Amino acid sequence: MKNIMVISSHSPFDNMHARDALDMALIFAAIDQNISWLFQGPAVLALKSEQAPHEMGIKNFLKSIKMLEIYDIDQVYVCQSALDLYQLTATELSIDVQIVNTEQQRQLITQQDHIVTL
Amino acid sequence: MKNIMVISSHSPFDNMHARDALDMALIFAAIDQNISWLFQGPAVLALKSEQAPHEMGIKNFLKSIKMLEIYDIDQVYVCQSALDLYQLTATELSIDVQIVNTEQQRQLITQQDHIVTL
Amino acid sequence: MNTLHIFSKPLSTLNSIAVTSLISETDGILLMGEACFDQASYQNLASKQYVLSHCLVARGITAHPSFSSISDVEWVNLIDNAKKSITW
Amino acid sequence: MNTLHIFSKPLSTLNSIAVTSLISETDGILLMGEACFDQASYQNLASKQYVLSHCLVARGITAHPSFSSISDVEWVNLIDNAKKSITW
Amino acid sequence: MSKFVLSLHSGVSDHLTLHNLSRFADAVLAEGHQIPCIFLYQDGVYHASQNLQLASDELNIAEIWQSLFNRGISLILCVTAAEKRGIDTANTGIFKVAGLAEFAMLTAQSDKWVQFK
Amino acid sequence: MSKFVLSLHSGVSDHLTLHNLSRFADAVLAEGHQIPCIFLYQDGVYHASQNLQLASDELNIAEIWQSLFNRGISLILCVTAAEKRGIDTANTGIFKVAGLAEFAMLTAQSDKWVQFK
Repeated sequence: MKNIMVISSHSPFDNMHARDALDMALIFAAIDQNISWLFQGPAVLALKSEQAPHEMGIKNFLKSIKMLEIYDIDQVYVCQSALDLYQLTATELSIDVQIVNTEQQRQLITQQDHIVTL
Repeated sequence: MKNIMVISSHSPFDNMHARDALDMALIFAAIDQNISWLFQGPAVLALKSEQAPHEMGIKNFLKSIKMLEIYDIDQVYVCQSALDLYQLTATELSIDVQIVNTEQQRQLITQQDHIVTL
Repeated sequence: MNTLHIFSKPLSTLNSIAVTSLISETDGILLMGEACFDQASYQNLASKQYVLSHCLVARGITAHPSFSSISDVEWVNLIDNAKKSITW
Repeated sequence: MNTLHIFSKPLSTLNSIAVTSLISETDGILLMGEACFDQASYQNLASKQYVLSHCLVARGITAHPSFSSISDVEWVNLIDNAKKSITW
Repeated sequence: MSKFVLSLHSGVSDHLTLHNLSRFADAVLAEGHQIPCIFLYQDGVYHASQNLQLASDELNIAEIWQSLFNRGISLILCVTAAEKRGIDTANTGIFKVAGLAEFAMLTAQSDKWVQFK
Repeated sequence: MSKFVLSLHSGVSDHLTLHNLSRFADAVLAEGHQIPCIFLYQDGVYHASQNLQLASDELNIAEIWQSLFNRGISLILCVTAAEKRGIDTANTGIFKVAGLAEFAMLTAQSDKWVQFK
């Protein structure tokens, strides 16, 4: 089993970056790898609750993010300074996450075998 | 006749942005519009002389930039702070250009009828 | 209005210093798409500032005090009444 | 080396604050492609800094004093000897 | 009445930008203006591919273009950009393969040029 | 000997990235390592289009892929990404249409994963 981390850094509806990251996290979980997902920069906005992507013609993949735990993805990390920049607090997020500072993010990176940025 | 400006802001070999901008400038010159071309940010690096893009498998479109004057494109503007950032001086550029500060760039923009960023 | 500057990405994902230096005080800016999430970063760039209402609703957010929320028809009128627009 | 951070664009075109905060002192960085033009901006990010020789030659530039210029084979060895790489 | 040319620069996986373009075009026509053409340039040419396969809960891209076409808007794509990106230029459906010159001439005669990307 | 999987994320108009990938793959093989697969994901799937038309002074994209294929490297593309981008998945030449799971399993068994974009 490998430690694999997906790093998301694009805003949620910018092309299909967030959906590609979701698919990648799900597939590594499905084949029993130790997967974690780090939300950085504007990617943290994908976790904001009460969005209606279908209003802009976009499939509501945010629903799947809410079910990450069911798919055995429980290591979800969110960059503290990104939350600050976009004026979001933990209570406004759609799921329970671990909020991490940059030092904690560097430690998480150190532990990984593979890292993919999407 | 319209005043049309192409603004380039991608580095020279980043995808085909610089080539697309070149094609756009050439076509508006060919149909007798008052065309100007502003190089901003890393786009200024397309004007650096002595490059060998074929070494990275890329068609040498920089040769066409050297011939802009023949195609009646003589309003070529280059952002001063971008040259500074990439430590380039006028003598290192492949063609004669007008180096402009941000105030001059804002004035140029004001004069245009159409502006395209590529 | 001479120039309407149109943004559709968060400011931090652009070469922000270069772009913002090209906005004149009398220009306007319009946020659409993903830029709407980042009104705070864009708030002091121009005297007239707009955000597309449709794009706010889809993201469950509201207009920042320094932005006017406009409809799609007002979007068309805004561009029609400006000399030109720049899509960054 | 634990992590090799690979860059292929000028730093100003990335969300540079976010990315550079994730580089540990003992990590390495490798510049390739268009990032080679911008060695000055990348110069103080890590203790071990590399730039692809092939990419320099094609652009008619030389290695900045704080970067080691490496061949394609050394590139492979660099990645092979790091625990992993991150392509930003 | 003004003439608006629109150009689309991003690919077929960028649903958000197409949705914005489509709403803008609707509002332009609703206000009584004209759209001489919508031009596919750079990655925008991918919209002329005839092989899109999207699930029913995705943005209905084909329907959006058909609706714009039905209202008499000329949909043109840049042949050079298309050839470099592997689009089958013999099979582009309602999109007309054109040169950059055709677009440039329409643009020179238009009041506004709005890019979508 | 190490196993390197490579993934390509940028499209067919990004000649620079393909050239870098190709030189890296050459050097990996020259050093005696293995490449279980090169995976096309995101806009990388456009490389499987069979309709590229490039002038003779452009990067010879088809030749690069053929050369990698001839050395026994498995070239696979993500079917979901391809369908959403209008690739004709029935006609992908030397590229094999695959699911994300196939790539993930190869990656979990590899020492290194290097992204190109």
